[in-house]
Amino acid sequence: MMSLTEVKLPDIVRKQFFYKVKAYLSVFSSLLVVQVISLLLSTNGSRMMGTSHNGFSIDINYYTGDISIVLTLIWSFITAIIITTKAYRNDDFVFVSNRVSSHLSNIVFLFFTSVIGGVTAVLAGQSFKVVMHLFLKDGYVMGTAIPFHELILSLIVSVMYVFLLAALGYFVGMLVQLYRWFSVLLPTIVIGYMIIGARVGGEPILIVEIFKFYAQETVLLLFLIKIILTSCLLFFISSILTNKLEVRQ
Amino acid sequence: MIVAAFFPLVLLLILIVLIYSISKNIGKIPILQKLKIKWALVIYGAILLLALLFSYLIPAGDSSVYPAVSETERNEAEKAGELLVKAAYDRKNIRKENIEDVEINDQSTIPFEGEQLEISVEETYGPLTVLVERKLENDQKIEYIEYHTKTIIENLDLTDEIDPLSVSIEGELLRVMNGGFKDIRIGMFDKEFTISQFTSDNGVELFDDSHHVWGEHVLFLRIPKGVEVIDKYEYVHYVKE
Amino acid sequence: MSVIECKELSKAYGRKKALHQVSFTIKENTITGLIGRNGAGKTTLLKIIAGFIRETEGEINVFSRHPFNSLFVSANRIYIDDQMNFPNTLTLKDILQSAATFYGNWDQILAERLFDYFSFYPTWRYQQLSKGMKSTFNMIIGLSARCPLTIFDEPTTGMDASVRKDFYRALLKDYLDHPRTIILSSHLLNEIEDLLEDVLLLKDGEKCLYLSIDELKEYGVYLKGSVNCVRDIAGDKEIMYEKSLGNDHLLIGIKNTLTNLEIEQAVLMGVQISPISTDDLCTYLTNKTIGGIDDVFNRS
Amino acid sequence: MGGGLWLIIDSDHSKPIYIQIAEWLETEVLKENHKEHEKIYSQYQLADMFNINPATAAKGLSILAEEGILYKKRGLGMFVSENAKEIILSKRKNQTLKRLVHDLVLEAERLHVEEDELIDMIVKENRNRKGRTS
Repeated sequence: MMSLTEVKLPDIVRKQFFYKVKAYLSVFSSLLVVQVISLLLSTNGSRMMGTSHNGFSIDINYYTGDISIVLTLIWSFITAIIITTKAYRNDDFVFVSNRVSSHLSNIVFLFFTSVIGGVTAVLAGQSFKVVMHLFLKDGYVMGTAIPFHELILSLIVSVMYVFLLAALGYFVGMLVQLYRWFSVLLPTIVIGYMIIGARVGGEPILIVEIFKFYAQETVLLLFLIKIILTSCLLFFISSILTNKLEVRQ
Repeated sequence: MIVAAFFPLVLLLILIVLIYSISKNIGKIPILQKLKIKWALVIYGAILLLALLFSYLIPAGDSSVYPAVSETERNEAEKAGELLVKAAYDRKNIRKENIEDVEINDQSTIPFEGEQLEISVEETYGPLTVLVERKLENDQKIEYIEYHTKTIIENLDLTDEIDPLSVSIEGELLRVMNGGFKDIRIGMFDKEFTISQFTSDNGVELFDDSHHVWGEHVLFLRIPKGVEVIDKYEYVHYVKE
Repeated sequence: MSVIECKELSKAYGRKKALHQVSFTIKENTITGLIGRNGAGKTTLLKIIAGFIRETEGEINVFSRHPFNSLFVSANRIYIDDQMNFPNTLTLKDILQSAATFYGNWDQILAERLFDYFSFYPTWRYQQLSKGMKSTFNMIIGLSARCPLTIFDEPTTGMDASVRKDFYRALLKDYLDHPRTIILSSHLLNEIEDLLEDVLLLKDGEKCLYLSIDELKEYGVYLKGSVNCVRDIAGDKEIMYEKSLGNDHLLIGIKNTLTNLEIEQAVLMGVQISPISTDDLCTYLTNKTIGGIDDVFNRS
Repeated sequence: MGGGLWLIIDSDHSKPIYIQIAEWLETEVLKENHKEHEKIYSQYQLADMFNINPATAAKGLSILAEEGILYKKRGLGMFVSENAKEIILSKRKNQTLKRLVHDLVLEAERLHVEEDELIDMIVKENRNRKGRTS
């Protein structure tokens, strides 16, 4: 009998991860396109503030890299969803795989894309400022260079946010794979909630709370712990839920 | 009003759909397949790094138009504003008080022979306190001094941009009006929310203009003895003797 | 040592029973043909063996393990079908290289030689290949992986006759050099029968028969001759196929349980006896009516 | 011996392949291509030559082994036995010949040909052949 090869999970996960990096390069080309779009979008200021006070009005255009980070967040969310679709999952099972290795390699891959996404988002923001610096006429302030330690901070934080969105996308994607009609239900719930929230006058409380929970956490360590815990939880649940899912039908 | 609330939501949805369609069929665009994606990404990475290096090379540009102000100066300006308003509220004689960081924006005297003076404050777009001091004798002259504190937006000192008030007398009417209406546009670089979350005290604020200091204005009038002041809308406070 | 053991395996999609109480064991290093009509449950069975889908009832063991979600089984088997797909960013060479990393017994030399033999270009992308070329490329992966259990689910779709012949030859040659367990599901039984050792025939999700190829070749015989002679010889034996030829002539297919005496009688009566070919046999066994398609037309 | 030599099998499947292979091997032995105690083709070589499944080839070999034409040396394969040729000849004589006679008789009965008439035909046929050859 031909020798049966003994196989260890980490090896397969590693191989699958490298396969995915090579196979899903199109994910990165869409990242590139998204970030270029974000640069165009942020030319008219990523935050505007207009105010008038005894005798004159001021319009302030804040040029920041926020938009490129936000669009990268959306890109990460969508990439995670796309990875869970049937075509990609079946690709996983062409060669050697089982659900655990498929999930793990997906998670490692998503972290990989999050690192690339987060870093390029921040750098794109910086390069956007450099470009604006050359064109800005109406009185700019504060040079483009942010202190080195803040740059590192920005890189870490943006990677973490991108990873969080990837985890959320993966969770949503898996739910949709489990129950087809979720793909209709989930958006309606979210949008409906927002609309009702908006009409009630106050912001949609739950979403604001969630936003506050992460975005208003000023202690970096706590922030990292929160993100990592949430992502692990989301990934863990989605892996458990889909462990019995059939493939290559 | 509700429509405005939808705008960010609708924009978000459009963006999501846009990015979804890009991600979905980026693979199908033939030219992108030919073009070695690997090379495109490497070039993109190189550009980003170059830009980063370049951003450290450009001189830390401060405003070419407005003087930059440090955090402490801004706090002092804010404190000065509070003191000025308090002094006016307490009807102190500001001329003698010389509160720190309170400057005179404009000062002049207008001849006036009448017995009655009506004061009207028009179009000032903002809080203005009028303080009147009775002169001991009637030298037929009305003196006015406009005190104000610094206006600092972000960390730009825009005080000089604020035109002084226009004070004029027609017959027995003293009219106080704003200077010309001015519109200022400023372009500013700011730190991403990923930084401001940890550098500001309460994380990411969606709409915060906490770090603006608006200058306070007090108009100090010295009216000759015997002139009766008509103040229909009670603009005026009198200096306590 | 048996590679695959299957006891009362059933698979139901809602009410529809794709597989029903199928039991068999496939021995090590054999080439087994899986034959059946469309919808007979071939692919479902293969996917359960491969571990992609779960069985509803019954028991299935591959390498004495439960295949579903088992990494060990997945590492030691390869499943080739026409649904295989590779992203467009990978060239054919990339795909082969990636496959090489996954399979312990991968033979890169064989892969490259087959690759050149079938005149593929390394820079081609999988999605631009024709149906036949895709099947050929899949086959190359299937052979080069040299997995102890290699499953081909209708591997020859789209291949022209010469490529099919090459494929069967390549499969046999590689099997001779490196014996392994191969399951070949196909509709072209007459082309592959020489290749097979055993045949598993499925009919509407049930096991119709599981015999060696030689037994299958001797399984049924045709009786051709005048109607009453043929009827007389056939007696009460179960008739698998019946076709009348002209006014007095009849052709029937029966199970080959004739004794020597009956054979002699038949010859005396001028009844011709000839073996039923394997693929005709499989068609008759899986026919709804003994007349086959003719019954649709003769409204007698 | 090996390579891609595809010997044409009687493909109308009237005779099972393993029997055809057995017969082919017998003729090989008769033609002295394989002398006594020489190793004969392995099942894999036969499978390669005839483009068939090795199990079928093995069945052919095992038939010859049962009839004593070949003998198995554990782990080394099949060898031509001492009196292989005699066994083949006698087998061919009484088995194949007998089967032909059996068919002949049956055919005669079907055509209502009497026994002595049949014998005359055989004698005449034999004399003609001898006449031609002597």
